Amino acid sequence: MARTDFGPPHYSTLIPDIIKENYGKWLYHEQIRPGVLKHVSETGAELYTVRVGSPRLASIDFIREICEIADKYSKGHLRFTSRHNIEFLLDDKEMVEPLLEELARRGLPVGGTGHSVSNIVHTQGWVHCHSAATDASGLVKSLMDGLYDYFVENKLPNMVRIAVACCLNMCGAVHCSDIAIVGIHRKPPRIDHEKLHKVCEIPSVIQSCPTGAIKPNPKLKSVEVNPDKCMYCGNCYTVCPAMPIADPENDGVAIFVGGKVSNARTAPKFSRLAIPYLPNNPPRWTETVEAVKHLLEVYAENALPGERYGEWIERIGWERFFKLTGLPFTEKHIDDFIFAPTTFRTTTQFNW
Amino acid sequence: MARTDFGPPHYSTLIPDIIKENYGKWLYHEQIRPGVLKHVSETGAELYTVRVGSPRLASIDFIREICEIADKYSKGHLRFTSRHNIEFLLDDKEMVEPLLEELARRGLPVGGTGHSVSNIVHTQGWVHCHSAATDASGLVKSLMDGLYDYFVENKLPNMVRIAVACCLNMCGAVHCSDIAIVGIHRKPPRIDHEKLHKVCEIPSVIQSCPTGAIKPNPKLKSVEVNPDKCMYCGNCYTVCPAMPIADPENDGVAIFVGGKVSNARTAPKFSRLAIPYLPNNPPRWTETVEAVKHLLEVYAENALPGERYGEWIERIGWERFFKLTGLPFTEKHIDDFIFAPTTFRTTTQFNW
Amino acid sequence: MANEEKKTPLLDQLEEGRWPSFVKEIKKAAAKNKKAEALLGQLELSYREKKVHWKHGGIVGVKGYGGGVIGRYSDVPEQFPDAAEFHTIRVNQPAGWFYTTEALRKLCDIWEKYGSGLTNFHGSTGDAILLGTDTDKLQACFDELAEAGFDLGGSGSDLRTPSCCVGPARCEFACFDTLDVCHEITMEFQNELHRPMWPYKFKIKIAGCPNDCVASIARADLSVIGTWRDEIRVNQEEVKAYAEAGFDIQGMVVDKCPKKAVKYNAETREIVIDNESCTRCMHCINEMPRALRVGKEGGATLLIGAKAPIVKSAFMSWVIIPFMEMKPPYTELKDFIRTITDWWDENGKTRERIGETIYRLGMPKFLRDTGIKPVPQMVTAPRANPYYFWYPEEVK
Amino acid sequence: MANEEKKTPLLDQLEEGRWPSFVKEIKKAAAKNKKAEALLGQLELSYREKKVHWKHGGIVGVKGYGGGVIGRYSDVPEQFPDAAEFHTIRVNQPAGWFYTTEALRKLCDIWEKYGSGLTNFHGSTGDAILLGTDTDKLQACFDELAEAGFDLGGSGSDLRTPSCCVGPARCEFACFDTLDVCHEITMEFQNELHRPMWPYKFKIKIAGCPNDCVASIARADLSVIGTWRDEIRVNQEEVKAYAEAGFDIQGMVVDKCPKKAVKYNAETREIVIDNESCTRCMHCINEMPRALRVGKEGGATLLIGAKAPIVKSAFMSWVIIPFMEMKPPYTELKDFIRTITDWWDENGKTRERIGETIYRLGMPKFLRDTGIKPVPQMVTAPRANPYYFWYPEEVK
Repeated sequence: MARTDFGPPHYSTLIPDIIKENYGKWLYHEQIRPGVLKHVSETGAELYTVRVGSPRLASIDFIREICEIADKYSKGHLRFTSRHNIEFLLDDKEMVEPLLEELARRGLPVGGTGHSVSNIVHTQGWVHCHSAATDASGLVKSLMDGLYDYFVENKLPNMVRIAVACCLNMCGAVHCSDIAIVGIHRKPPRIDHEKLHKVCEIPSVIQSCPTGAIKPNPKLKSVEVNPDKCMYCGNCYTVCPAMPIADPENDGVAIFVGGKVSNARTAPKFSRLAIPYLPNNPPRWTETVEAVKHLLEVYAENALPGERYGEWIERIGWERFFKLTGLPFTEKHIDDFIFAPTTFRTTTQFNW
Repeated sequence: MARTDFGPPHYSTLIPDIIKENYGKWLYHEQIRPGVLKHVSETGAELYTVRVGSPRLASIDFIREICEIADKYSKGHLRFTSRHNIEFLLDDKEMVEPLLEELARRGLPVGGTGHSVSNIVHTQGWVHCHSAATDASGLVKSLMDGLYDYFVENKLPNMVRIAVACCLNMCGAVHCSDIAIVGIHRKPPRIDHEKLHKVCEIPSVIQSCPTGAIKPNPKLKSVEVNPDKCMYCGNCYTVCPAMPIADPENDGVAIFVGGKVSNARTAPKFSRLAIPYLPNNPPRWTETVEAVKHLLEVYAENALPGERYGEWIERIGWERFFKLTGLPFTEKHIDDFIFAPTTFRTTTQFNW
Repeated sequence: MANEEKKTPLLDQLEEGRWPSFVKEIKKAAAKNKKAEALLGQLELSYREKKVHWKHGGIVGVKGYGGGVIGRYSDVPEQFPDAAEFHTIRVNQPAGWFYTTEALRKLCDIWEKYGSGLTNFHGSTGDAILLGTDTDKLQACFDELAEAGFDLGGSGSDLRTPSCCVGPARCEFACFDTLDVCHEITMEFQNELHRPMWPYKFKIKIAGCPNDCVASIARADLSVIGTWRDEIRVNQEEVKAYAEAGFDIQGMVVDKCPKKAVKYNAETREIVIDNESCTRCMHCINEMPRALRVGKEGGATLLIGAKAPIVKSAFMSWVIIPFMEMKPPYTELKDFIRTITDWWDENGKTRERIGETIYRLGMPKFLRDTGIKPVPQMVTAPRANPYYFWYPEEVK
Repeated sequence: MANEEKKTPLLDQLEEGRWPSFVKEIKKAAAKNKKAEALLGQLELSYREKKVHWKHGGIVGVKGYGGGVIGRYSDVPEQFPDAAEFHTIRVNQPAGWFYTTEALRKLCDIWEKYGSGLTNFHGSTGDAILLGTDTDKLQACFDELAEAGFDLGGSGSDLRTPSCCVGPARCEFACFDTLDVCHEITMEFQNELHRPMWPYKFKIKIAGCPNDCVASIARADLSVIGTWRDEIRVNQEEVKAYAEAGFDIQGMVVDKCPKKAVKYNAETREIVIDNESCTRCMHCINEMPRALRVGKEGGATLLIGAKAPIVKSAFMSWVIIPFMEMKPPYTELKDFIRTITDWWDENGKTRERIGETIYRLGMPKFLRDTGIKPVPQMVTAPRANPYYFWYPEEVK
């Protein structure tokens, strides 16, 4: 019998000495330049962190490459961030510049700290998921190429967190991001009546529908979908493979804005619909990249220093957000789901 | 055939001359003293309004009495406010003092303007409603006796609007009042199975339940109420007299606070649960009167000048409201109805 | 025993205290009228038993109308035979609740003849309420009311009697003529007011400015609330006067402006308003009515859907038309009311308020069906979920 | 034809640009590994057809575990036989995602032997993801991972791999030891992590301060977020230093404090904090980390119920325990996790997250059943409706 339930390696065996010695003793930090942080301890020790953008989908060659760098500059230690960046942890200030030079030589971007666009959190997409309405890796690569300067520089009013989810399951915190890009379907699932009763439990299929659009079809030992109620979430496909919903002609992405998870200053916020649909346009998703760049530029131009995306919109109001961005406001922007009434404007206070 | 559909008398035949002459020309107003307003027109005309509290449930003798006063002081004109106050409209400043003296002689209170408690908006209660869980007139009379000084003086941070509803139907704008007192039931309706199928439509009865607690009882040609789901709203009784819910032992009132309808400064707000239950204690509802006085006193002591009740609570937070008032916070205060999640605190920002 | 019944020891305690006593009022009426006397007795019984003694209303009314009268029956008629029937007549109040003593006395005289002598000035919806008469007196009473110029208000599943604030009759904040709109709408929809034919009640309340002194946003299926499209009018001389009088302009006005749209220069004692950021909340105008006035280009914001907590919990009405001009004969408003009530009539379930119907079927469908243009002013924020609908013509 | 298939004109375009290219990564792996090569081909097909080519996962795994491996099958195996099976192994990451190069190289060596050579560092939940292997290689791969000290993470209806922010390892804001809590909780609940037995997944995310750098409030069924009960520590010398350096303390800190709890005296260049009004939002500390520090009396606020939009729309987690001390061995936290998951296990429906179960049955019932004390910190406001429940023992 194999060993089980022994858990991950203990972190104490993996952290560098400078962290062991100053664990819990950090006094303050500052950003030396975009991508480079300095943390100072009560003991006077100084830790230099160099943050590097990663493709996340990495070959073992890539991992071995960053190991090589870590051996050379950070005594064989490194860590990853919750946004999939790589961090080299240096106890020697003198090694920072050489490391930056080496990273530049190797084409690895340094940034993602301070008022920047950090790496995009994303899901598996066409690379490894069965329910994807769009690819994630290609979309993220195209976006980060387009937003590269925002990663390596600090030229935004505050940090901007972008996330991509390849379908409405929204693995990850996509729904509370400054800018969230979500793969969507736009037509009801097709039903393989022959196969359905063999591979799916009909009561589970019916229960899986958030809008009550699925009812049994006893004649066919299958189900029917009411197209007037179906919102294409694909939850039925997740529980029943005989209801495929992917559709090359109509799938695409939607863009939500203004969310955040931090409790800093204002409470965490959900991202809210800005653009209901852009076409899936691989390999470069040009429309989506342009739309996100535009959303960033309008924010950069109009927000006050320190304002997160959603804080800016809250101050100026959504009516002005749509005016400034030039995006059309449509009936699709108005909620009609469970909590819809709590988004309706029950006051005469608004801007023209 | 009788004349029909001719509508109410035209207001132009009922307004006093000074209003006719200055209609739409008013420039500004000020409160001369509590209960007395002065409106100044572009034409230079000055209109003096004297506001008087009314029992609302009035005999024709009372109406004739105020007509007598109006003939003497305001040229046979008067009006009522949306909060059931009587207003005498004077075009002669010299008549104000004599009118006030006459009102004092007759025991009619002058007030309800500015930072006061105005008259209480209420429903019919035991006087004239079939679904009342408490009386309204007696409760209001007891309250206004207790709050009299707040009506005739301006000693609050801002206006306070109080409303009474004798059951959950909440006729009137009770749910958006600074202080709302609502008659509640606390046990499920009793079912008169003999009578039910004769006087009620069973599908309507089932549909009337907001929580899905009623199901058919085909054997008895009647219905059953699931006590674990029933929230005692009495909506079923409203559609079916065979399901009486009034219960002398358990009925009583709940108190909600912090609502408003005005868009001034902050958006309109719902009133929110402060005290889940106080007993029905006629004729003087002592516990309720004391509770409302206490709620007013804590507000008067702690709110900043100009803050409405709900604005004050919003500034300090509900956690401090419960601390300052000493009211217990119970599970009943936490919403479990449709929009409940939108009231949950999805942030770490709060006070201890 | 008859003597015993007349005793009202509990209610008598409500004759005490400084606030005018409704018990005194009932007693005044009871001294002259057997129905009022019976009411007094039954109310005392309710106080003793802590229990209501009225039954569900039956259908009573006057010829040609389906509403306006609420049937009310005692559940202890053997004890109080004179209260066995105790119907309410709703009299449509004049716009703004203005009366002459002549008009009021006419009402009193009629009610003395046909009813208990007890009234509510006014009921929650706005009608003058005549409390307590018998079925066989309803028609004659109405006939005399009609002769005196008073029509009935609404009840049941109909248009409820519209009501409005005092408006331009006595308020400098009025952004349009609330009394005229109220009267004109009432006249236009007499049929809908008097003959219940909708899924449920429909209330219209008309307020001249965002202070909303008729609480329309809390309870009207259609709230008509005054606003303006141009700029707040500033009288700098009066600003100086406030400053000289010691009023704290910075603290009470500038610091409290929710949009930080007011700037005050303490040296020049002048105010500047950023009208583009202003959301017309009235705060500064309320605080300094002599110096600040609503804009010249007045009209109304229309909001839809308010209701009390029964059944799906309370809604406040929400913006449906950010700005509508309010000029006689108010054709746009009248057409709008027809559009939305037609939609509701077609889509609403029994006992479903229009706000609930829209909630059930969704604002997008409502807007699409009625042709009302979606605008960001309708919401405080767009949806946070991706569950929106695509129509066949929008996809391949 | 074989040559044709290898061509990837669409993906090739993603080798361009300044951001590191995942296509280059796949190609590097494909040069040495047939599974990676097959993936490249299938992905190009997806790009050409704009359509995913994976099927629903079947149940695959390693001995003794119910989770940790995601089965993945190509729907075009005849075209890409080497991608016919392409399972994922989730490797439980070390707390805080710290690695030595030695540990990472071990992972690489194992994956070179058993898998495609492709990885995710890391997956959304936090695990290190090994992408693409065959069913028959799973056990041997796991055995070698185990030998190297790496266990599997969670998948399916189990406890998902807990994760945490960098915490005291490198952050002065950490109010407790997030790494230790993460590791200890992971060890305590190994059974729940490896053997799915709950209604649905359950995520725990641990953040050292309200900045919540692991997005726990957006996606964790249980969010453990650092906070403090005492006062913000102020270093007035450093405040002066900020002032001297030209930092706009009034504008960037005082004016932006959401509770107006910071006062700055521009003359003495000192800051005073009203800690009673402060809601510990981190704003001032974030802006002036050299001058302001979180309190000494650290611990955590526990929040419950976050989830993505499927099915009833997204929830953020909400306060369930305003303050809990975080001291080893974290018995209170472990007991609390057992209490809430036991309740959920008993009351939840299949595929229902704990937040949804609480929504369906009500917070009051949840609190009553679990014995958790209701406190105002759980809500932003009490209920606005009167629909609350009375228990038999509370009424007569």
